[in-house]
Amino acid sequence: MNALTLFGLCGAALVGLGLFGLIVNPQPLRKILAFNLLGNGVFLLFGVVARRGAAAGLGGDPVPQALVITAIVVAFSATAMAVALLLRLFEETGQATLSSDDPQNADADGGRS
Amino acid sequence: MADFLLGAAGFVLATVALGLLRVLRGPAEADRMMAAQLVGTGGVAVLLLLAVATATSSIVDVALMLALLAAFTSVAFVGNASGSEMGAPEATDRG
Amino acid sequence: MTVAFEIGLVVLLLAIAAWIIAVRDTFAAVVAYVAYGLLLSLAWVRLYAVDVALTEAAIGSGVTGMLLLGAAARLRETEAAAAVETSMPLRLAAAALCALISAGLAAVILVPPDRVPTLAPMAMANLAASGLGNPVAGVLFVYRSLDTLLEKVVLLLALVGVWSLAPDRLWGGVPGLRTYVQPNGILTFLAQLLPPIGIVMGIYMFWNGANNPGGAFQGGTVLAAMWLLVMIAGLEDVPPISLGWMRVLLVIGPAIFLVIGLAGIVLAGAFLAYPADYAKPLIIVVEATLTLSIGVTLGLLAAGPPERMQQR
Amino acid sequence: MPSPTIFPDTTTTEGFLLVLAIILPVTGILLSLVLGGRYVERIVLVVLPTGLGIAAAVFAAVWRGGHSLVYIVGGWKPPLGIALRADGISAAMMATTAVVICAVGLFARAEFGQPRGQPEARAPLAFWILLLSIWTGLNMVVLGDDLFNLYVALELLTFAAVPLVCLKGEQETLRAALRYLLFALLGSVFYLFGTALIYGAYGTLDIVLLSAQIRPERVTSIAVAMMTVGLLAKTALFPLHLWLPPAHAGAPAPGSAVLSALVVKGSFILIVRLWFDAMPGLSNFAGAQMLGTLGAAAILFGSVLALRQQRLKLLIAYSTIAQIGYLFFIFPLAAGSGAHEPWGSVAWTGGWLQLFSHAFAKAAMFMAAGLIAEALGHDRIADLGGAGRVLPITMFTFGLAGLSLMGVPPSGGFVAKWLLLVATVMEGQWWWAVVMLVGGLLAGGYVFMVLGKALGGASEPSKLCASVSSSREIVALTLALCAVLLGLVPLQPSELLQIGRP
Amino acid sequence: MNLALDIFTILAVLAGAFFFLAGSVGLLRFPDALTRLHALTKVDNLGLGLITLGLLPRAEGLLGGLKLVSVWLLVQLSGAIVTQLIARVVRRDGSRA
Repeated sequence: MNALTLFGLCGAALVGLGLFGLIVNPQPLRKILAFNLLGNGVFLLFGVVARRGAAAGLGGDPVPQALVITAIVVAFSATAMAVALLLRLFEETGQATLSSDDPQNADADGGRS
Repeated sequence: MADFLLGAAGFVLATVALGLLRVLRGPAEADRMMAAQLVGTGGVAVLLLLAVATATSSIVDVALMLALLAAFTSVAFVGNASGSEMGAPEATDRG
Repeated sequence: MTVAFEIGLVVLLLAIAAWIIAVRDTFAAVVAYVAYGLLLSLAWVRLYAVDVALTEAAIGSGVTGMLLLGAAARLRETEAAAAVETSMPLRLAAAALCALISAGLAAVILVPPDRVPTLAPMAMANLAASGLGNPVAGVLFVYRSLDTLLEKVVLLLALVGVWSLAPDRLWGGVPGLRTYVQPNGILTFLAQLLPPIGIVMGIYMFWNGANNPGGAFQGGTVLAAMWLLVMIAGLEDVPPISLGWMRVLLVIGPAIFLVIGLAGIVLAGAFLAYPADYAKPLIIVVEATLTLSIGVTLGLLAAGPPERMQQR
Repeated sequence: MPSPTIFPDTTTTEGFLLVLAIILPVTGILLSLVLGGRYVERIVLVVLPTGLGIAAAVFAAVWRGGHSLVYIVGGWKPPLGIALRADGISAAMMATTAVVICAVGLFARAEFGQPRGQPEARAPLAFWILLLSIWTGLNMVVLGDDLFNLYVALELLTFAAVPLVCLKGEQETLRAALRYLLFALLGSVFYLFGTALIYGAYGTLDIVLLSAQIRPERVTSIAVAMMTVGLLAKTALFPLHLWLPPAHAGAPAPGSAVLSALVVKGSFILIVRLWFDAMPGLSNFAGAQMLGTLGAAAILFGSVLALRQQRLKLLIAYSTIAQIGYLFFIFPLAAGSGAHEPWGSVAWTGGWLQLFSHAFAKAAMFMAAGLIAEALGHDRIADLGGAGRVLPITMFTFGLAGLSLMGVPPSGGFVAKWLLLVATVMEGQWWWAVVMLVGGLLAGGYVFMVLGKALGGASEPSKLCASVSSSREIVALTLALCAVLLGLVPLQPSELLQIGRP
Repeated sequence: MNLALDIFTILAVLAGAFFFLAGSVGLLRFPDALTRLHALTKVDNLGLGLITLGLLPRAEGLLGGLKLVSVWLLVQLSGAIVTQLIARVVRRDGSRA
């Protein structure tokens, strides 16, 4: 087992964990956290692809590395927007849930996502 | 030598993992943050060791970045710590 | 020997990730996420992606950590109400689905392609034309500059989106960043000490980024963090979002990028192409202004929507 | 390798128009942010007609030339660089987008005008910037040829669409926006995931280059499956539609029009490009049938729920879910025809025609609903009585748009659905035809439910809360007429929609 | 000469690593928050300090060495201040969960 495969498996596991959290956890902030874990898993995948493409004296293919940098910035903006929305919702309603009436509904929504 | 430094990096990582148990156990939020601070310092140490072991000087930049931003996150924590009404009465700004 | 380090790192990362998902206390999960972000940048270093490690250290754990810590603190009181658990069958179904996806992914990863495709040689071969030494910067600012330009627009758009959440009467007001003012306190000292270092670091990042790992993103993030620190400590007022010069700073990076890109049509025969002799200086100008714009944008994104009007 | 005559890999003569189509709205965004609210309307007043002109020029160039327009950004050819490419579909979609956005711009001036002499207001500045961003995103989605570039374009769309949903700032819209954002982000991550796998396997993200190299491997199918699921979440295909009704119903009327008419189509177009362009010949029967089945479920489910709604905007939003379903019949009906190329089939033309006519009809319908809500002060379907007497033009608009949704002549929707029906017969997949007929009946049910309430019933004319300007009614009517005019398209595979394909 | 420097590096790094271990154990075992904080400062000062010291002979030139030292100084300074700040939170909140 080489180090590279290890990181690849780590990425795969993170994707699964993040997705699980996104589906199962009813609290929006936890969903945002899970989304970040999921995103990181995908980024690691890019990292593995980049490392596999090491050539021309470089430690990795620069193209996927650059893509990850762009994607990290986009993920941050997404997190910022989601957090702002959530805090505004909390201010407006005093709660931080996605469902207006019964929480069971929100679970079902997440379950199908 | 590189192997030794790499081993040392692994060892520091292991101690950090040990310290991380404090994030898990808490009990206070401050305890958890302390552990995060330890991870920051440990991460810096690991990076320095890796930089020298692999003779990649740019890794030192990552360590510098980590040190700078870890301090920043801790300040954000203190600013948001429970209540945070300590110090001056105008400590918080709830707009 | 070498793999032992990686095994440890991966196990640690996964353990923290699982804990983040499982733990009840949201604040604890966020603190763990900060630690996780720090460790993740180690993983990027081991993947020989120092540029990404810098970005992850700055954005992934730093600014994102601050944002999430703030949110967790404000939402603390909703914690008890939100403790509803998802039903067991649903959990099991979700777990099965996620395990399936992870397994499928893992199966793909375990079998690398016979001939690994890579653009590294092509990227290196053409790098000299741009005068840059860092291939990642080459991809971001030369080969795929359209992505980078549009991504700046995405950042600005996120900011407009965050601002638009303010109530009508507070438009043009001051973002609701939680400040923590302690006159002559120790935080004030830190907020005086750290920013000069940070600003040097930010400039170094973008300047050095032409030839070594680093660049506008990383530099801009450091600037944003330092600006936020100064504002949190109350050394500098949070500016109202209607402030003219701030709006200019927000768009100057993408605007200059666009103008130089358009000039490329006349001077180099294509949009976003650089004339051969001036490629490097032009890229430096683009990066410098982008660093500033990214710094201001990220700082304001983290500061949140306006929550009060400026006192006069 | 891809043949050079069909896929030119150098910038074509009119290629520069493609760059303009993207940077024009971007310039508008940057200027609006700097100059602020006072100038935003003037900026938009310049950008909208210019953009319409550019779209028209692209359309004309593709139509006349009969081949794709290409622009190599920065002079770096793929796989290292990024290319922009406008084929027949891109040109048609750009034109549709430009017309709808300009109409929405005219329509929204009354609602989002910046009060003179007052400090910058929130909603106007945000609305116009978001509208321009959606335009940028959509142009990028139809012109982009690189999977990661398209990811950025998708994010541009998402980040513009979500704030539009909660522009009113009410509790329910905030909740809808957050839910929409979470779904959209999940979709983006899945898409990115597939992108990583594809780059890892082929070393390029350029769709044209990929089409030449792609192999039927496990990596490819996992990657495409993940990307498709991600894009389905953004397109709101059943069962990933949950976010759509509250989001589209909660936005201000011009916003709803753009979201329902255009934004959901952006991710749909990507699915088509993925299945038909990036992996020609690989789209397997089971996958296509699966997408068709989900589409059929969406038609039935969306239409039935639309019938049960009490609020007009929600009804229209559920109808969007149903109409999106028709689009997915392209996959089983066009991909199944092994004898000839998919784009020569009637289903191909029918599917795209459905997309364009739904764009016009749905935008018109949401505008009409907005005017009704403004005039009556509510949008409860049960209390619409007499609305037909107060707002005759608007109700006429609603009816005309309804024709297209039902698939009744004369309308673009009729031609589209007819072509799809013909395709089911030709392909021997009659089961889709049954769903389409039932869907048409259900659509007739909900359209007439509204019309019946509005035109008849009330003994007393309903009270007017506010008068609406007839110019806005005419804008909505124009869009509805566009949907009708599409009905004049000949009943055969369109040549325009085949331009730029092998 | 080279051998001596190598031995110096090994010893210093080992000592630094030991302080990391001690600090982590302290963080885990010490009974209350303030003593735990004390353990943390030891890591910042001595653990990282000794490791940096050990690495100095292997740094790339003077500039590289300066960079290493400045990293340590930065951690040192910000660490000290952050510890102070956390200590105040602890003193005020007690062991609030």
